[in-house]
Amino acid sequence: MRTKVSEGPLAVRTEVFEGPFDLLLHLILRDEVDLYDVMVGDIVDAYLAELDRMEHLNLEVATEFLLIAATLVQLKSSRLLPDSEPLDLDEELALWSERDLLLARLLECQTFKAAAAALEQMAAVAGRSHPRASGPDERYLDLVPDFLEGIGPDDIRAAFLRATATRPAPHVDIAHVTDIPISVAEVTADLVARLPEIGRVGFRELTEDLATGIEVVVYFLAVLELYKRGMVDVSQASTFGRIAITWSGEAEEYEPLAGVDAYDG
Amino acid sequence: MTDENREARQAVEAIVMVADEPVPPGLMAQLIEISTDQVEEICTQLAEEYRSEVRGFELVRVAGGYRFRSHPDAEPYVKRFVVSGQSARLSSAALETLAIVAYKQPLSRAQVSAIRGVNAEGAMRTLQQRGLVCEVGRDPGPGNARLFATTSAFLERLGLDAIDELPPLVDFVPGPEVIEALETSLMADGRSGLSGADGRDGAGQGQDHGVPTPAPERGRGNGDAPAV
Amino acid sequence: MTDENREARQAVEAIVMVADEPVPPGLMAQLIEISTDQVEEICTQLAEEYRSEVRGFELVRVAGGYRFRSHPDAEPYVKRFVVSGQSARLSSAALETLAIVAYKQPLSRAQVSAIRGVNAEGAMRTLQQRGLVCEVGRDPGPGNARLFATTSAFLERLGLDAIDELPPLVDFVPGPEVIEALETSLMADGRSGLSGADGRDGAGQGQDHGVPTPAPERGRGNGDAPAV
Repeated sequence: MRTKVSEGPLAVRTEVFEGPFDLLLHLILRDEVDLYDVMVGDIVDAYLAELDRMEHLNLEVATEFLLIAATLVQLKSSRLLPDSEPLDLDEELALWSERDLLLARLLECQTFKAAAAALEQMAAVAGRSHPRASGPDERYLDLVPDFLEGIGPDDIRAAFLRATATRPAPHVDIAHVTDIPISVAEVTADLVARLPEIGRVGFRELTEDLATGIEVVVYFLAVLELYKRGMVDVSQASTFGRIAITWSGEAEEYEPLAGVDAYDG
Repeated sequence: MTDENREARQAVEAIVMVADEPVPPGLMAQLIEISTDQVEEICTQLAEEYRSEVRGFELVRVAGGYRFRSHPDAEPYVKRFVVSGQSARLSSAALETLAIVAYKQPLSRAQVSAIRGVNAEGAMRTLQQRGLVCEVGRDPGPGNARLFATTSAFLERLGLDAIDELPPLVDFVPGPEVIEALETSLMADGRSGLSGADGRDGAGQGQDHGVPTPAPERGRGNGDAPAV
Repeated sequence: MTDENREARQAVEAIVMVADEPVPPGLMAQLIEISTDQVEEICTQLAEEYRSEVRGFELVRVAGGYRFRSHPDAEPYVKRFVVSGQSARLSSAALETLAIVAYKQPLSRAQVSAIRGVNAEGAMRTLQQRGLVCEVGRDPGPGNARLFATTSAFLERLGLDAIDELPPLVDFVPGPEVIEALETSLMADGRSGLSGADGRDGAGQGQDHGVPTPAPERGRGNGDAPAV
């Protein structure tokens, strides 16, 4: 299905809904529910929870959502009304155009989601090549008309962030030639076997014997996978705080991951 | 090869080698005093030579000019070495915003927000900081909203020569099954048609393809809109 | 040529192409996992090939490493290009080095190199030649390393009264996402970022002078953070 945006192995994203369209699309497409089977109250709750996760109330998001919620309530209530009392034709037409507008916006939103995924893909391909950017060598430096031309304080700041943020440490890492010894699927299966006995464990304790960062990432992905399946609860009291993992599933329910290969780094 | 040809070729290679941005062929033509067509021809030849010699670099046309860059095949070795230009990945919010700007440019923040249904302030700021989007002017209409467009850094990041090389937006319009799912979900069961108005009885929701289909671009169409 | 040879050759060309400082053959040997002798041999061969093909660039050994530069025969054109102002004002390496000195001054060359992750000798020399950076004293600690700072010419060119008028770093720091923290820790030392945040609170980012700090964007949220 075209809407399934494939995500890279590291693209672990918690479902943070970027607004009402996102949430609706999620509810409709991923859960494949008929919105009429969903209590509007549930949607409101879900959305309020999202708003809660934002640092402050974003009025625009909130009002946009109210509008959509109102439309849904209207659509829904019109369905509940007995047929014998038909709506005024104007009202019904208005209802349709509301509905169409909503549908149109959802489609547009979905279209740009797909376009964004394509852009990301193109960037990933282009990212395999690195441009030469070294400029003229010393012999020509004296000819450069104005050395700081067009460079302002903000460019200095940007350069600093670039210099400090995006570079791997200077050590020579051979991860790119070494196979990662474990896969997400293996670790997930392993955790399903171990966690019911342990019950509750910190992520740090769980991974302290691992030799490389990449293995830790694999463990992290495995925990996320289990979280997604509702087999563990994960809590973290503060940003960068201890991540506590609590087993909450039934090991018998576990179906091994299919098609998840070792992280290919 | 004539001496003149050789000299022009050498000049092109030398200039692109000392440049830190794509060099427009028109500029090279001016500096070398040959025609732009000749520059283009030389660059095409050179690129082909490097390819056939299995060089570790390539000469590419990107963002309106020519530049050297490492060959993708050498990526495993270069990855650990690159000194700058390794770009952090963008969040999905930023990517979606970027896609909207790329396809609808120039446009205002409010227009971006309208499409995404959320305030685009933050994502736009991120994109500006990354140099992928910049302000290009003011809307002549009421409000004089600031208008934004993608930059040449954006083109480079995507490996494009020009913005019209982007795949057409219509390619990304959701397939019929998605549209159907959305329609079904939004349709009033049992009352779906405008019963009485056009005789549609609204039974078979989901199969009811006759519903008034929306025009997603309503009110802001510019031709490359998704057709439904 | 065997496949392995070809791959090593490509890797050498690619690395030197994207480098903005001469690349020591020992480093390349490590990255490509061949011997330093083999690297030297490949470089000698490549240099010879470029010569016989009358390329506009050459591969030269300079300052302990290999680098591409324009061929002397093409000098008139390169000069025109540089004078035209279309070429780099400052190479990205030099600009980043300048930024590090500006925000972390006073500091030693070794500290600059530690932050940049590559040798900063060349870039520092360029900046000194241009009068943007100068020596301001000696580190009182062991080694008595020479310390560098930006000059008043630098402030003037940027239109600043004092160095603390540079935009603060913290405001612009992208926020944390768990994955970003993970990846940062991967880059740093494999483990530290995961061990929880013990005390990492983002304090001391920015203007803390002297110490090579970790990537500044750790641990600061502003909501629209890029996911890595």
